[in-house]
Amino acid sequence: MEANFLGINMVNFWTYFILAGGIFVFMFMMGAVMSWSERKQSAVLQDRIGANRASIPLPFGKKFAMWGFINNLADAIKCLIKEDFKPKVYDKLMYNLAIFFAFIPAVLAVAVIPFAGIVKPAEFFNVSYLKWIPYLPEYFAKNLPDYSFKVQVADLNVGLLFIFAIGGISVFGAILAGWSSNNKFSMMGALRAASQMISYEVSMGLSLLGLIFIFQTVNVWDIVQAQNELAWGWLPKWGVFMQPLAMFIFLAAAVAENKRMPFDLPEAESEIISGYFTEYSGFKMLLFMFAEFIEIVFVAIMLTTFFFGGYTVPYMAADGFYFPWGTYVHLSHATVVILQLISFHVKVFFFAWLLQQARWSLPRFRYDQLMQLGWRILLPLAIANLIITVIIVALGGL
Amino acid sequence: MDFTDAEKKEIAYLRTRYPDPRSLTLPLMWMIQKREGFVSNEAVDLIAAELEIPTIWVEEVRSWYSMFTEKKEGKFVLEVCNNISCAMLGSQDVIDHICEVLKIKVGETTPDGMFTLKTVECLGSCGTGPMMQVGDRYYELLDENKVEQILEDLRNGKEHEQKPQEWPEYK
Amino acid sequence: MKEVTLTVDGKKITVPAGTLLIDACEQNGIYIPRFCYHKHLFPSGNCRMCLVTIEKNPKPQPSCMTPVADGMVVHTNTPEVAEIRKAVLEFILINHPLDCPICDKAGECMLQDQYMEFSGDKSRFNETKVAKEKLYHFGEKIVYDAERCILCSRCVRITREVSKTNKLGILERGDRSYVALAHGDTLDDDPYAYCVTDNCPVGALTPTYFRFKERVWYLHKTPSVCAGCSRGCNIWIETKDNVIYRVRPRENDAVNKSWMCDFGREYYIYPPKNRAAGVKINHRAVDYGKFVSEVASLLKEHTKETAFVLSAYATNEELTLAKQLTEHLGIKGIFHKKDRVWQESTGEIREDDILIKEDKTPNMAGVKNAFPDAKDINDMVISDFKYAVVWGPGAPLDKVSGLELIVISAMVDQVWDKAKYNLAGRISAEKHGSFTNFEGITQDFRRAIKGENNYDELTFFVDLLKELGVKPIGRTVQEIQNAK
Amino acid sequence: MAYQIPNFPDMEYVDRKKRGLTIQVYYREIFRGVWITTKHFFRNLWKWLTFRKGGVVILYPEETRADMSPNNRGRHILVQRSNGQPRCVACKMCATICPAQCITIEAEESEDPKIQKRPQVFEIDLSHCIFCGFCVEACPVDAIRMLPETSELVGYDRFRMVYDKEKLLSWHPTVSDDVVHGYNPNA
Repeated sequence: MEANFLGINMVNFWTYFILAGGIFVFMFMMGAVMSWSERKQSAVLQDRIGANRASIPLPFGKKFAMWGFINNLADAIKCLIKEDFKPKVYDKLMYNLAIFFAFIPAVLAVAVIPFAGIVKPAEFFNVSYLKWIPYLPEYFAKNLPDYSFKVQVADLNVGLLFIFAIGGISVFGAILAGWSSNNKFSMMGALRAASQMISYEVSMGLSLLGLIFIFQTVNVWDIVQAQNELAWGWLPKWGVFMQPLAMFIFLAAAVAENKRMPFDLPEAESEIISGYFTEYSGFKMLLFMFAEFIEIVFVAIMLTTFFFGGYTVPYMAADGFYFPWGTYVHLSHATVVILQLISFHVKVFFFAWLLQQARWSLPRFRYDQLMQLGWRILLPLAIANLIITVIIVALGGL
Repeated sequence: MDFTDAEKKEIAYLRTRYPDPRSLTLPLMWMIQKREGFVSNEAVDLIAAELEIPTIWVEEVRSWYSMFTEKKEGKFVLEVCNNISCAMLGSQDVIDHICEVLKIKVGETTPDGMFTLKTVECLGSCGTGPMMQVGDRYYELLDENKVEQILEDLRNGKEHEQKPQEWPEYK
Repeated sequence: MKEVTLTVDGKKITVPAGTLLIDACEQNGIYIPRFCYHKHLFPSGNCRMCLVTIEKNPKPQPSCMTPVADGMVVHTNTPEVAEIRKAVLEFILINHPLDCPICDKAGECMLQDQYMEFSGDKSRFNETKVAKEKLYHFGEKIVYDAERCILCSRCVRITREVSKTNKLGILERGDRSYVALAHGDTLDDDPYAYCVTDNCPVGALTPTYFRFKERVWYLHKTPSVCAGCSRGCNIWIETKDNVIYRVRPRENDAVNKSWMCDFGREYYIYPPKNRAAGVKINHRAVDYGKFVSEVASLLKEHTKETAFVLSAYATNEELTLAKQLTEHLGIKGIFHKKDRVWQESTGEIREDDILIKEDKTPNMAGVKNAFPDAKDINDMVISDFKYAVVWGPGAPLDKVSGLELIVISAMVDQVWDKAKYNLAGRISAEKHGSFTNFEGITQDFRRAIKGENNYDELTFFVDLLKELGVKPIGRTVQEIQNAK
Repeated sequence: MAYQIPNFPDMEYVDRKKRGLTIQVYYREIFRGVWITTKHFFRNLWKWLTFRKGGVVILYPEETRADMSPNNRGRHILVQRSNGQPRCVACKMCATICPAQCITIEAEESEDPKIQKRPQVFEIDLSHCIFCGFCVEACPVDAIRMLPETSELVGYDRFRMVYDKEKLLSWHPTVSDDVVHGYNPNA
């Protein structure tokens, strides 16, 4: 393979092409998993059975139901083939555009999230348990012995701001959907969504400012790296330990941003049917729902990345564990990368599970309570947290 | 059907006796009953037309009195008392037996037109029940054999011998 | 008139001499139960339900046969009277079958009501009830059930006193009695036959048109005035789900007492087949608003050449607005017509001295009150006019045939077919309003059913006046009546 | 702390307890709530993982409720006379008492003058029916009864849930006592 083609580093191109594709597919898979766990997890915690009917018939009278996972497939097929109801009078462009505004930011923002540390392919395949892989070990050892890349699609210097900028777009999805549907309930839902998302974005931003002060950077890669350092020689500098209050504020604000229970006023079924996407049906509604599930995953990813050390494993450096009591355990490069990936995924899955758990446990806020919480509690707390952080950082602490 | 000349004369005389022509309903009906043996619907119409009153008024009178009959009855009308004294002395057995012998039901006439069986209320002969009336004559202290004998005698035109009253002896 | 004072249940009441005790009590708020007594019939005193105790009288007296006397002391709510009522009800119910579930009278049955109010006891009668004829047709109109009959003789008295046909009588005697017609007779030619079913206290007499159709507790009663003739009998129209199930007379001593004729009922019960529908110009359906504006502009332009033919089916309120309209436009040619005349072929009665009048329209008096100058349509000179507003059916075809017609009518007839402008109107059961009968009595009526695919003439005139830029006297019946 | 309003003796103001910060930030209650559901989640999950049933609900067509009472009454039937005609006399008592107004009856004249009235149309809209059993109680001739069948009352359309006279008469009793005698109003 030529290293350069029309001035483009083809190795980099293919690496990031595969990486971006992989993360894209990962997000979609997670969306599917979330829509399954929405059903199954809620069933299990409510002493029910949950989805178990949709199945693929197998020979000998067996059925392949996968504990209800096939339901997702059935849902998708159903939504694709069912009639696409539209309002009689509606803004066609905005109506269709709204779906993309709702759907794309959730997928796009993941671009700046590191999924694992630096990978050196030549070294990576040079472990005993990966010897079975054909061709690749020889290829990398021969052609690219020094090549390395970060498991991150885009290492932006303003990664954190990028996330906020992209996240800010998703409010347009709700607004456009509600407005273009020409429906009172949709409009109500859109207005609720807009005011709620903008209110909580303030607290969300302020809660992360503390981290920026502590780590002195808005580069996501650097923030994650900084969290692997140790404070006082034993405590990982995870966001949650540095900024415990900010973590809670961020959690609440992110869930509200996501319009999920207990902040799902924009789509409060008992009052306004389905909120801003009342008039969507078929596959369009499926995309709205899918965007919502992907956003859950994204909230979990953000929590992991900013407050729980991202992909890092405590006390683990690029060549093995350095425990505070002096023990050193050597690990090969491949093991480290795999451990980092596992660490990231376990954290994300845990937080996604936790968010689902909260969604099925908590009642909905009243709208005035929602606003009160956002503006009169979370915002002052975030500011107070920020001031204290600034003072401590200015005094040279941490 | 019409009134005969003699009857018309009689009616003219009766009109002078009653100020309200409606009062003539009964005498006219008797006239018909005596002549025909029954008061048919036709006769009712005739009387109503004669007296210029609604037909239903005449019909009401006909149905009220059991002496007037709508249909032609048998030569002998067996009126068996079915009131309480006779009933306790067994009038129902007598009626059942007559029905059996003549093969008719109460209120019906035999096919040969000889007998009509009717049940009536008390005829004032309670001490000698069960009893029945045929024409103007009372037949008392009936039992099944006696009834058969009476029917036989009536059919043959023979005067039935009524034995002297035999009162039960009381101590 | 001489008045007498008597005491009923400790209450002193004063009534004219000769009043019956039962009426005297009812006028003063004490209801005495009754079966055979009817206010507008001669008392017969055979049911014994109205027995009351009168002091210094050895036995209880039937209050329907007892005229009031000065100083009479009457008790109607003592335990003795209650006992009497219980006993009377028990006797009546000995042979009365308990088939209330299949009886059309159930729900408005006097026997049911009074049993629930005055007795409620369980029957002690263990023997077999007397079985009689259950289905006895008094002609095609009425069915008689002899088992249910309590022999109050109300029906007999109605045929003798009200319709004077003397058709019914009570045959046989004792427990075999039953009401019957003379042999070969029917009630079909009695024009007041349905009155016997209304006034039957039990379900013995039922009209065939209502038999088994609907239970009475589902029916909604609307006070109305019969439009069958100029008598203006007061009626109840009983409806369910916009269908007229039954029509019954409404008591009014001044007009119809408790009676009405059968033609009046059939006028409502069997809906006419030739009902008009829709709004049309040149036999094409058009928008109502367009119709109003076109008619308004036409009338405005051709005021002098327009004849205005009034309907004797119109309510007084509609006539008020019509008067406002013609006065505003200055229409001079105003005519009245007979919308419906007696037709011998239908077997209808032309006139009798009971209720039925020769004038078969309900509001000719109202037309003459509102338009005293209006001429009869037969005096119309056709050559004077080019246009004619014909309101209501029955206009003579030869009088209007050459003209361009605007027809507002509830019925389709030849004039309707000839017209250029058609607006379907409503019959009196479908609108509010008032009629003035031949005696000059004005009576209000209410809408009983909704008109379908037709338009209220009142609203039409209001819209027409608005279109012409005039403020109508009123927009509803209430407003017009208040404005008068 | 409640106090009366002077001019309105029936009314009183209630001062709600002030909610402290711990309640207002919601976190404590949120964790308590989530803790309860999480307990259930893991308990049930453990059951599923060990191949037991982790839910208290039933798998409907495969399992049916074991605690269904024998007194349970569901589907309606019309009792027949011995000639197969319905015993119903179309009195509309059931339609009158029905709180869901799901019974439609149209009466007609019977050939038998002793019966007089019989239903021409008898329909029960089971999609409206609330199975209260008032119709059975109201019936004066024991013409309508309910069978202990409930679970099979399903249909693909609303109009298929309307049971007409033929369907309601499809019950053929085997016990001769249930084939009832004609209604005798004189009895």
